[in-house]
Amino acid sequence: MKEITYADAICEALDEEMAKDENVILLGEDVGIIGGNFKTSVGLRDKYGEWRVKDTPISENSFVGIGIGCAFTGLRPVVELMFADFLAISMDQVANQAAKLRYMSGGQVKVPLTIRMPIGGGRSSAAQHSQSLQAWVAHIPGLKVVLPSTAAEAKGLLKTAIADDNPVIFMEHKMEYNKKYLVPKEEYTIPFGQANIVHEGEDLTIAATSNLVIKSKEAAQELDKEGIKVEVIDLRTLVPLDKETIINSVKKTGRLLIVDEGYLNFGISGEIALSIMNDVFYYLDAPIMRLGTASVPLPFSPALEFSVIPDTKKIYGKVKEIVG
Amino acid sequence: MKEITYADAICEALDEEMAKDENVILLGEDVGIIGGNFKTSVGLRDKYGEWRVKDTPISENSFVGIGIGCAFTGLRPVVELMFADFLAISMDQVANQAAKLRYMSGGQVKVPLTIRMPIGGGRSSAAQHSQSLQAWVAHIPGLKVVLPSTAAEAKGLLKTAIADDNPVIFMEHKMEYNKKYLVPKEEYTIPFGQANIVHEGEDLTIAATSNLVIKSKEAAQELDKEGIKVEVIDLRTLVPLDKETIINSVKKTGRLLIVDEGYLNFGISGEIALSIMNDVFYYLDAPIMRLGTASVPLPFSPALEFSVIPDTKKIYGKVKEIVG
Amino acid sequence: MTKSEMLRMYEQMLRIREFENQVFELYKQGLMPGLAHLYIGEEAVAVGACAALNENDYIVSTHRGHGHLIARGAETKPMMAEILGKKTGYCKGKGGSMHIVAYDKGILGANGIVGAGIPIATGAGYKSKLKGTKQVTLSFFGDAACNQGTFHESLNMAAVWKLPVVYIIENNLYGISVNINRVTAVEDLSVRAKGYGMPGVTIDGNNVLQVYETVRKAVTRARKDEGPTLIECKTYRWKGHHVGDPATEYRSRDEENEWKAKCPIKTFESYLLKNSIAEEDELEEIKNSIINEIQKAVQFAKESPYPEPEEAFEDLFA
Amino acid sequence: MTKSEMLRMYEQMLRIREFENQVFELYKQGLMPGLAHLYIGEEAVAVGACAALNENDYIVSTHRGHGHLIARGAETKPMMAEILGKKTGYCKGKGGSMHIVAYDKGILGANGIVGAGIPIATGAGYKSKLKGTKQVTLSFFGDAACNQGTFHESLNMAAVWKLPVVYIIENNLYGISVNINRVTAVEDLSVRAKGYGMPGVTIDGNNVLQVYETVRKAVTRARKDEGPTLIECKTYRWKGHHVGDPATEYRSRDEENEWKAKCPIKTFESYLLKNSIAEEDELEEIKNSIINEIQKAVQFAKESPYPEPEEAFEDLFA
Ligand SMILES: Cc1ncc(C[n+]2csc(CCOP(=O)(O)OP(=O)(O)O)c2C)c(N)n1
Ligand SMILES: Cc1ncc(C[n+]2csc(CCOP(=O)(O)OP(=O)(O)O)c2C)c(N)n1
Ligand SMILES: [Mg+2]
Ligand SMILES: [Mg+2]
Repeated sequence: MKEITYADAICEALDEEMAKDENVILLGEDVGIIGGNFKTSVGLRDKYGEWRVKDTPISENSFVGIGIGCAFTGLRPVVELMFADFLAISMDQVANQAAKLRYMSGGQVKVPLTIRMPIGGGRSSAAQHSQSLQAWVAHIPGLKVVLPSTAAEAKGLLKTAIADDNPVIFMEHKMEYNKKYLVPKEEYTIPFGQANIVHEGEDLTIAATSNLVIKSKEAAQELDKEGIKVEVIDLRTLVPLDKETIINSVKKTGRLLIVDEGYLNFGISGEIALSIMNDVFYYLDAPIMRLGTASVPLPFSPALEFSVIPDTKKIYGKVKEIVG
Repeated sequence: MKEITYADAICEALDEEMAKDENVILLGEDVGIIGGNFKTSVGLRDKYGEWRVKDTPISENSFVGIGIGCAFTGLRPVVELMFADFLAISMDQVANQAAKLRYMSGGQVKVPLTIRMPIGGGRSSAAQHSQSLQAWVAHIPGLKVVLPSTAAEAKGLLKTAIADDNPVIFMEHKMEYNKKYLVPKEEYTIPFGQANIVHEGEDLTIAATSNLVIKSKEAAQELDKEGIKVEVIDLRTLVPLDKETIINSVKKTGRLLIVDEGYLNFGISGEIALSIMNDVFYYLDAPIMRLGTASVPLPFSPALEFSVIPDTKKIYGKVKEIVG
Repeated sequence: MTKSEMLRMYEQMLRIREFENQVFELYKQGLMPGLAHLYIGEEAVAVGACAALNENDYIVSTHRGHGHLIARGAETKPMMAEILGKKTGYCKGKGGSMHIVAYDKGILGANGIVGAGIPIATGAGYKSKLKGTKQVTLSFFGDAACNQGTFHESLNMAAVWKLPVVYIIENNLYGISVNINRVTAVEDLSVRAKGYGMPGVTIDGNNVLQVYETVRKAVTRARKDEGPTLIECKTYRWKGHHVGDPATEYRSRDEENEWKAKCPIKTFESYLLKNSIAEEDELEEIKNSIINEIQKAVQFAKESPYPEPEEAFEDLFA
Repeated sequence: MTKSEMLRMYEQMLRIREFENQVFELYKQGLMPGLAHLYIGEEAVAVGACAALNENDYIVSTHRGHGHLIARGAETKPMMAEILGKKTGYCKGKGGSMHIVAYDKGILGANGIVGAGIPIATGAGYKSKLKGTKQVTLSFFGDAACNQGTFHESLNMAAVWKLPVVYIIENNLYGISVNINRVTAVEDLSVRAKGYGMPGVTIDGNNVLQVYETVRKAVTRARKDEGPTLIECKTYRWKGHHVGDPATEYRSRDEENEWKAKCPIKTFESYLLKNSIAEEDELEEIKNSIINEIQKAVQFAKESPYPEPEEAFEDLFA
């Protein structure tokens, strides 16, 4: 193992895939000369040239479309949106084009396109640069949706995304980029659709996404001390969703808390709960609960922002509420 | 009462509000000379002039933005998207601007903007002209979301939308436009946040949206004959959501089926279920179930399309499955 | 241009015309699900443009795509079957009129979202540039599509990166019911090319030879890595916006007749005869064979089976 | 232009400069949440442009908005408080640097989405046109924003409908790290105006009098219902893209120094002195009063309370 940042882990995944396959290219705003707004592609332009690492104009919808055109004709592009909020600008190419073109063509074409973007609050970036919009993309058939937790997860899952022959939405958490993590030294990948149990327990299951996995684990460790044994599942991919791991865990614990940083209302947690309901209904000792971002735009002031997004303390509190 | 089509009912609502308040204007593609792609604004351009009923270029994101600028500065615009699928193109102005501007300004401004659009499959319009994207907009704080069922509902709710000081997403079902319904002769409005019980019963509750309310009622009438008493709730508005009516009904029936034409996966049904779970958990005799469009792009061929969207028969079948 | 090349263009225009006529018939007979946007009157654009391509080049089409597809060599049987929603269609019935892809012909797809094909075409150009394959991509779109953001964004990128893409505006004066003059203040849309730093030209879209010559030059330029071109072809759609639109409210019969008098096929026919490139009976023979071919396509489509309902769940992921 | 009007412009430029200097200080002291995009070096654009407006006109700003807001008369205390996330800020701490609205001054908002303010400004113009209020809207945006679809779509609509909007490009050569020449093939972005059928002009954005004169003419034109104008102001941002960007990797110190030598404030100061419009001590006095004012704004902001957590749940719906 070696210790590197989450941003470096992403950069390594890109580097390894670009070295392996010259059809892998990276497009996006400021990905080239400065190596990305969050430093996730530092050095790649020097290494692979300006045509494989392209600084684009501010034209999100069209450069996602360019990614599709490239994917259609044999490349494996990785397109970076500087913030997940800009999905709103590129949603036509993401949801009406990338997601549907294979199906509409009756399976004639494939769209091996990865679209990376940072999600999450916590940096006082305010309402237009802090959203976690996984619910939008998870809803659209034809897109795979990945939310890595740690640096090691990000690296292994990104390599799988790039190798996938389908459009993959890859959502990185912006509060993680500068954090250091242990990452395997040798090459590895992490398959889609296999959730990961990061902390075992018998009293309650937490199914979490992105960096709330890490916070859930922190809460679980705290709760351990009080004798409350929480099982924490890193969902890793929303599409495909590993229902089996959640179901098995809930059958054991009888309680489920779903934790995700998207807006709570009409977010992903309701779906996750309902999609396993039939399997766990008669095992449940308590209603399924969830934590999400309060349904208001993300406020700028830290005095307000932290009150609306989930954190370790809120997870801890919610578990206590359910268990006891 | 009088008998008019759903399209006419919408046109009447627009006409009445435009007559009453000269700040109400209508913007959109082909809304003027031909009175709208689905004939929902016939005659309005002649009556109110080309500046209040404006045929726009194909520039969805920007003409929604123009609506916002108008709303900011004193008008009450109604913007029409020709298909809900074009939300994908205008999502930035809808979700990052209209929804957030009031909040981000600390309450200084208001955005009295109504955005109308047809949803739904059934016309072989294929994957890019058939989507029911209510899950996208319901997820974004700051937007109200309305899904009228019949013509009378559409008229009363649209008048409320136009009078509302907030951005309202108003989703009409394209299979209804040409259908005739009874509509009150006198002026009326229907408030937001009050669901409507359209069929009473004690055995199972159906909470439905848009024209699936009508289909659910048909199924309920069929089931009546077999002695299965279904209560059908027309949700009317997803935001605000009238949880109380659903909760009270489920407490009575012990069973809930949620029916909506959006893609099932990560759609609105999970949220509706979970948001009432705490209140109904100990009253439930069966897991909450739902029906939605199968999670594939809408296929063109009628041989395929009808197999993926919910209908009366599928609702009937699902109720039988739940009731046992 | 050789005689056989010219006759091929003539044949292709006729093939489109007859195909569209029969699509309209099928609609009127209630045999067609949904709607279709007919290309009648605009044949010279697709045919002249596609005649300038090599075999491994690409095209990207629009909602009004039948003409582009045929001009590029798509087969009429699976096209017609697709339009009727049959299993034997290019997309197994999943796409329909607006979404036909024929990947083996370099046809990257029609598209139901106005303007959405432009970035995709630009992406195909990016790939050719990066890989040095010398493939050129034609991006077709309408006058109304020129007011979508994607037009602007894509042309800007193509120009600054000198991508091998030729952008072809089919200015048929209308976007559904809206005359281009009501939504755009400039007379010639090709002036927009200046704003991106690429050449732009406006031509008679009903003159197949002029279209061919202009596109050929642009394609050569693109293939030599000199960058993209914007070509505006002035033309007219004879029918309503789609098969269900009578086009009565927003334009005059006089205007329609004026344009019908400039029929691209008739014009070319006269040219061929006047310049003794072909004899009447040669042309007659082509006509008959086309009528026959399209009849067979209709028959094939009608007789083909619908897909099974379960097929709706296939082809989502690779 | 009277002496007092000129001194007012001088004062406004200084106010912006000093405000931004203090914002940077607050950032360096770790007192500012998030980031801010400083307007230092570009003061002549906002000040010259806003000087051409009437009281009931509108402006729409960008992520780099402090300068526009101050030039339009926003108060520095609630601005600074907003930037520090305080309850006394223009937006009660909900907006922050990128989202300040001062509705009472006709400031319809800064905006964190590049290009998103352009249609909103165009909508304000639509309202003025419809209502015949003779209000003019200034829409500010950067060079990089000119490659967003909204630029294209909005300018097209403004031109064809002759809306009273003046579009002002602040071409400071960069969108974050990307030089405009790397993403656009044209030298002057104002040439794009031709593609919409509106006048376009490129001027020295560091010359406040030239900006004022050019915008004044465009505003007059707009007020007379003659339609919109596109004005490109060539300028430069002295600092990095935002307070945290050292701007070391993508441009040279030489380039920076070249532009610093063309300081809009220094240039105007020399002009005022050389033409005996003002004396040194008059200008000195203005400077001192500005330093004093901004100091008070900083103090006000620092001493103001944060909002209470519950306030996060207010102001969603009207
Ligand atoms: C983004 C989008 N907006 C609107 C529509 C509805 N629509 C389909 S075709 C069309 C007009 C297109 O006009 P033009 O681009 O000139 O092509 P033409 O139909 O004239 O060939 C419109 C508005 C659409 N399909 N996509
Ligand atoms: C739609 C969108 N894309 C990207 C960004 C990230 N971003 C913020 S400012 C900026 C550069 C803007 O450049 P320009 O328009 O020239 O304005 P300047 O910063 O130079 O004043 C970018 C890419 C954004 N905020 N919005
Ligand atoms: Mg047209
Ligand atoms: Mg700039």
